[in-house]
Amino acid sequence: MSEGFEELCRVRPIARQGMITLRGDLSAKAVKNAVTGVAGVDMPSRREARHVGERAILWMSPDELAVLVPHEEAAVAAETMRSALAGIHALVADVSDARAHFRLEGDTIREVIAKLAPVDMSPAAMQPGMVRRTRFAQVAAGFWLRDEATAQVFCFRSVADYMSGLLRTAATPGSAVGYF
Amino acid sequence: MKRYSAFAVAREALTGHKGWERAWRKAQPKKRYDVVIVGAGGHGLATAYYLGKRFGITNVAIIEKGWLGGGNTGRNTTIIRSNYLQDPSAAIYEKARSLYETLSQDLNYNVMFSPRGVMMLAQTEHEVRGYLRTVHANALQGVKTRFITPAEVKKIVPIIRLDGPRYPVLGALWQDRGGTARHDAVAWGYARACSAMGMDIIQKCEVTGVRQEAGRVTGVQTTKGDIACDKLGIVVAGHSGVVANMAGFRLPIECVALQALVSEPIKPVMDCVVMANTVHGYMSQSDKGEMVIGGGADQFNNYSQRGSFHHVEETVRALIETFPMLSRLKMLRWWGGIVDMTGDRSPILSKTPLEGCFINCGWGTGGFKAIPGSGWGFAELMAKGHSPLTEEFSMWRFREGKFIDESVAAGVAH
Amino acid sequence: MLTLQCPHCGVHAEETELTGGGEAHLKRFGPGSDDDAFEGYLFLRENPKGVHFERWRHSYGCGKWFHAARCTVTMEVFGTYTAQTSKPPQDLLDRISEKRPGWRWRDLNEPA
Amino acid sequence: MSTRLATGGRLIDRSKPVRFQFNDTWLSGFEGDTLASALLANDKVMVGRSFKYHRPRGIVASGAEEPNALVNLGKGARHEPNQRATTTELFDGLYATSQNHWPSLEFDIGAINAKLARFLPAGFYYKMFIHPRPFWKHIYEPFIRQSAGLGRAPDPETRDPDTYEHFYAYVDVLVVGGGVAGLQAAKAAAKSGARVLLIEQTAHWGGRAAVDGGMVDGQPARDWIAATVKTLEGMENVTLRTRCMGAGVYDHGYVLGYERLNDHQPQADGPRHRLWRIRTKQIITATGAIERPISFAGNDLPGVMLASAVRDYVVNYGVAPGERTVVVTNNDDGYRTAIALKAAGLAVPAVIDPRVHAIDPPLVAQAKAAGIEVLMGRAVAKAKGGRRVTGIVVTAHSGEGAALREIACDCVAMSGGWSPVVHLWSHCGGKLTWDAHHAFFRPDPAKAPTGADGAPFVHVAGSANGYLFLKDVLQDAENAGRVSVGLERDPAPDANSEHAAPIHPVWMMPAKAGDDLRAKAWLDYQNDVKVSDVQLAAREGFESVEHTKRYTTLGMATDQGKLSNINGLAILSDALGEDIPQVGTTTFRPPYTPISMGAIAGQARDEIFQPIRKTPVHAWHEENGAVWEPVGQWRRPYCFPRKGESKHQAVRREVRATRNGVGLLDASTLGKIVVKGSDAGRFLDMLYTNLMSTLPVGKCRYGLMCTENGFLTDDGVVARLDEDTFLCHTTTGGADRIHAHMEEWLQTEWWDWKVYTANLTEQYAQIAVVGPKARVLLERLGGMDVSKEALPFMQWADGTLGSIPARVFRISFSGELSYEVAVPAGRGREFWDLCLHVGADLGITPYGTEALHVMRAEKGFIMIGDETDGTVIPQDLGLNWAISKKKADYIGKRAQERSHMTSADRWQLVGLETLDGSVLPDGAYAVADGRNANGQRNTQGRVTSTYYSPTLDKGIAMGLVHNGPARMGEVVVFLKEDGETKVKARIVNPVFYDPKGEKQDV
Repeated sequence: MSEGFEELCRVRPIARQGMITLRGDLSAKAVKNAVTGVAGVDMPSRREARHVGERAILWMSPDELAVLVPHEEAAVAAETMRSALAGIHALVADVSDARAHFRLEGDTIREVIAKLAPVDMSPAAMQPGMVRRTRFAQVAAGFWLRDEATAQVFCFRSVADYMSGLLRTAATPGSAVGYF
Repeated sequence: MKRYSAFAVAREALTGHKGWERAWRKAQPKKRYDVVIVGAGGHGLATAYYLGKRFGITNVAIIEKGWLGGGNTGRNTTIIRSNYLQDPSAAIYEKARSLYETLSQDLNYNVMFSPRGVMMLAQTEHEVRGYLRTVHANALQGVKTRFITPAEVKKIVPIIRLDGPRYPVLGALWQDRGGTARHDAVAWGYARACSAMGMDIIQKCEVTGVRQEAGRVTGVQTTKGDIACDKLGIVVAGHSGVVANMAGFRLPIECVALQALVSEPIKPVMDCVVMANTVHGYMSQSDKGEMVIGGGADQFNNYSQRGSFHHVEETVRALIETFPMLSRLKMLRWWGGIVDMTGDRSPILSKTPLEGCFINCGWGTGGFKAIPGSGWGFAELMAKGHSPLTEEFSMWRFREGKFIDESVAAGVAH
Repeated sequence: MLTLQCPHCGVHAEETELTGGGEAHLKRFGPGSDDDAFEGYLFLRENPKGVHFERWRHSYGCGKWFHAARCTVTMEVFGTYTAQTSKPPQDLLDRISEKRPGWRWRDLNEPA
Repeated sequence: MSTRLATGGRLIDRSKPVRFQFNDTWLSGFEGDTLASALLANDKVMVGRSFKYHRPRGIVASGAEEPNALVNLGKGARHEPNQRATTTELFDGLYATSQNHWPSLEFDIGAINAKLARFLPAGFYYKMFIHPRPFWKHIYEPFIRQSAGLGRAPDPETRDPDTYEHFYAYVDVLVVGGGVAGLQAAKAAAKSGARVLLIEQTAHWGGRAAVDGGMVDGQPARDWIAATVKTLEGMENVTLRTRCMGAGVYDHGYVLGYERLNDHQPQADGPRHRLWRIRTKQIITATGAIERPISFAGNDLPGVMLASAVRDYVVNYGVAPGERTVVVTNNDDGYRTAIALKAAGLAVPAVIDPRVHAIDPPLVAQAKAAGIEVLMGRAVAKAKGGRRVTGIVVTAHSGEGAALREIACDCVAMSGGWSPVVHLWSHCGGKLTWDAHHAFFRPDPAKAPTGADGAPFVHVAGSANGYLFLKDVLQDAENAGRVSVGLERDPAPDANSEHAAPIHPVWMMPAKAGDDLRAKAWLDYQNDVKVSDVQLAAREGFESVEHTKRYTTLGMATDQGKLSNINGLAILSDALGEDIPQVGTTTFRPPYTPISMGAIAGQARDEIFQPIRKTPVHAWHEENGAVWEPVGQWRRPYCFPRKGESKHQAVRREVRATRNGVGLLDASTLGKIVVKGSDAGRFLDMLYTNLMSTLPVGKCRYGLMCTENGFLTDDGVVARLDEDTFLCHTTTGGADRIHAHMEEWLQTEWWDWKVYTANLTEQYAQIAVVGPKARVLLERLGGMDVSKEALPFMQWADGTLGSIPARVFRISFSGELSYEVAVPAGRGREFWDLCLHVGADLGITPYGTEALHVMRAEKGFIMIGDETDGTVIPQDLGLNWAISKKKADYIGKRAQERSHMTSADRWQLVGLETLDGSVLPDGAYAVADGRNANGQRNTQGRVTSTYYSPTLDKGIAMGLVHNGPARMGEVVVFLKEDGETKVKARIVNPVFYDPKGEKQDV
């Protein structure tokens, strides 16, 4: 890295992000209520990420959602969801400590992600409010666009250092692609 | 058959090399043969050769859909080793290796067998234990191997990085009489010898059907007409399933694409074969100076002889980590072959439900090294009905649960 | 380098995001089944040169298993569908018959 | 000699001189030069030696097809062998040396091979070096290897200072090639609004048209090119990239782009190369055509060049490859070179053309008008010279080579016609058709590569498609562009159309040349394959083109036969008396030209070569000198040696400290999978060999999992959290695998069962507090009752320890009193430190995986991966107690009913004790009498785990022995690595320590 060059985008870990996994019938009213209840965010549809401030609901699969809340609220929120879903076939798990989250900020976030993930990052294909689970180089990861200039990436806790290394390398000064 | 030698070459040089005869005769199929071998790859040709050499059966046709040696025989990375764990594997691969030692002389054709040594790096404690077990097994199987220290590794292969940030080299399984050979030469040498014994090698002749009567094979239908035979040997690797279907039985086999790569030629830097199984890469340097590299196999059925690029990426990545000096070298070419994988990744040399019909397949990613042993044993099986070398490789072992699994000691099939 | 559309999440996933699972629509044979049936279930494979039905998992994505109908020679993909079925959808079978008259795969013979 | 002209050179900037070194001599060129043009400007025509005969080799071409001008580029860590001078942009301080000679380029010992050429025909090595046997390994091959290889190998300890990266791009249309065809095709496709990516391998747009001129849309080609580039740059749906080569085409529209960012500016920031992984709906290959040499004797002499290349050097770089250039051509295009040379004020003593024309075609007339002598129906009998061509002998083309006259010259420009570049079309299965009129293979539109939808996805445009004239090229490109986006065809911009006389294919010159001439007529310059070699191969029955290629090595050099393939093929088909299309071509494989291994690996180097998985306590381990053991991608501490302590000493200390006091193990890597639902119990009953549905809430049970093939694949403790929720522990390696295994069965077999799973492995730090003083320690932490009464063996409880929320399992893998404590991963380090703090006076000792292994072995507990290897079933390990007899079915049960699985002959688990107390060698086998049918020693067992037991101060081992359990007390003989030295061991109970299990249940 030499002076005079800026990183392509800012990469910073999100220290303590609360995250709750829910598996269940996403069309069930009880499930919707339980999730939107604790998140205070609308139910996302397929491959959507709905957020308000630091709270969000990410569509993870046809029977899985991820609920993002402040870390200190996660345990309670998970409990609330569990009780709300008592007697219903569903699984709620607090995974706040099992994941690492990063925030990418800048106008070249699309480029940085496109160096690592086999995903069409063109504005037409990947828009704010969308979430995508995929591969960043050699690890499973997911990301969603909060807005045009902000992406949030998550992966397993154990590979946080690796992910950080990937993102920083991809954002190395002088490596702009100038594609998007 | 005119003998090959330096003198012959010198003599021919003076007459503009006009006197060389065809390496193998151009043959049209006869109506009937004692034995028909389908597939003129290394295994098929070697089978025919030993049928003649060992059992005097020379009324043999080897029929080939394309051109002889044009399948996996001519597409692999030419590694020869016999440091296998399980007795049946060690037996057939060591038989093959020992035949390779004298093959050039036996065939009067320089197959360039080059016992420069094969090294399998142990980069985890688990791998160390696995290779120690192999060394012990080999000692009892009559296969000469030993476990060497990192220092010895560096001495034999100076370009290796012992203390990679990820997987330091803890030692290696070393077989000094393993090595490489010239793959085309093996096919051509056997073909020339078979032809000289009066056998017919019929190229561009595709089998379209297998004829049978009362559960016994009577011949094959081909694009060059019907050919009758008493015994039929199916040795068609990737197309085994297709031909087996014609013969009316199914096989525990799936075909996938396997890739290989070569770099541009550079002056000699590595004088043996190195396999790094933890990071999935293996490499040798050819007599031309190219780094010859083995890639990974696809995870889906594939008959296209095109592999997926990410295997190339993974292999090259691993090799740069193991041999950092490669980074600025350029890859010249990569290609794919169709390999036939069995349920336990070990081959099938077996009788079949169809009497008189035998099958030799399932060599997967590691068939080249076995060619002479495979031909030796399969010829015996076809001639006598049984062979100690092929005994355990029956196609019925899967239903009995009697597997020959080489993956157990961190071994790979390449 | 295949791309297959995951029928569960709709993503056009690249091969490197997927895990291949081999032949589709295998009928499981458990205790009490005879040797032929069990061997057929666990080992004997169609391995066709042409139309094939196979299993994939969108392992780097939504994690769901699905099936694909694919040509093993040209890599043409006739369609994908969820794994929660014992037989491919009829419209897919018809589509294949249009493109590959006379195709055969196990008992899924081309409708006359 | 070759020199820089006083004027001209559209690509160079004469105001910017550039200094560089070739063979340690300082030379100068201009910005915009390639290394090749700069060398020619400095009269460096001979730049290398050929592979086999070490013949002098000069620059032949001006682009990627160059077979000769390969150099060692750069110094030290930046040294790169086999770099093409014709595609190397000149930069200040460039350092290059020529290759494959010793001691020097001018004087090369290896050149002796050339004198021996007649003794080294195609395939000679298959026929020689056979006797005596040992000589191949020890004498012949070492010699051959010595002379092998081209470029100098980098130093063994080289570390590449440059970086590389990958980039994924998804487009509608990818256009490969930035000549007029590519530009026009891109423009046509872009009109539709499609996302278009246009890549060009060189640093310049326009391709040949920029050199050869012509009028497009009423303006000179160069202006049209500039204008079109500008237009495309202005379109937001179009991306243009120079120095980016289309390297390979794969299934489903996957294309590799090889971008050389900094090769021309080594000091610049950022990656050196970028490998583009492009996914495109449609590809247009506008990759142009490559001129063919002509096979005449001496056509490999330095100074003999492709006519188009000579033209390029004059027009693009203001360089005259020679002062007197004879042009030899069998088509009109060659005349352009004569005309260009004349225009540049250079001598063209003659154009030699084997054809005879009734009326002169325009270019011929133009040449004559320029005062150039044109010799029709004539041919070159041979080129003369040594390290440089000095002249040619003219003869009648129809004859055998009788000399008619000699013409002195220092350069020969040859044109044997053009071959479309069909590589990318062919990579993914596109087929070719022989165009007899133009004498070349062109893509067969009826046999295009097909994509995921079964429809063609590769289109070809311009000369790559066989169109050689501007007007046709533009029209073809317009069509390709429009077709690629599903538009109707449309007229292209108008261009001047030219009349040309047909090419006259010349595969050997003169037509009836004798053997002596054919033995000096080169096909493959780098690999030294001559016309006579191909004919010999054909005579010897190598009739398939693949056979001939491999036998003669034709086209197997680093240029992959770009110049030689068609000529060689023609010679072969002639020798076989077959038509060219019948003989067919060899297969085209990626990459189009060689690409760096660094680019292929991309970012994945050093720290991010592969992921390292780290537990919440990883940092502490690192700080405290852990010796790491890679377990999958995890790093686990093998042991924690103290100052001056060996690994073995450390392990002993850790074991003793744990057995006598309290030890601490980071078990966070163990899999933790939650299985929930009304069918969870039923599901686990299928998954495990045990009965899990009967496990009471609050209790733990050890379970075994098998594959459907019957083999033991994983084990671990299952805890029942509530009526419909279980927590399944797996091995470290098992976590992801077993979770996937569960999901597979749930999704593909029992999808109607009500079960959800979640892999919570990384949510918790799991720390084992082990040893007689474990309870004391936890009681000091406080927060929950860990007494035997409140928390008996094989039970679990939730609570807090030292105010950290914890789930505590009373399970033991060591045989000691043991608690496995799961806390939120985020507080794992805190809990670990806390334990160390309050346990200090108890002598608390962190231990690693090796101590763990030793202690479990002392207890006779099996370890997946040691006692199992994928061929072992639970029944082999004396684990029948863990196989439910009540269940009708579980995964693997049917497989275990197969004859070989139920055989009485299986090897079974026992303990082993050497008679002398020594440690059995790892992996040793127990021998039985006799040998098998293959002469191998018979065996009756093997060691699966073997350790020195600090607790018992002797060697202990487990192993699988034929019918072992029935042979307690019997002595068996193991052999050491040498296969001779005997080690006697007694078969004993595998539980060496605390057989009654009292210690763990206190």
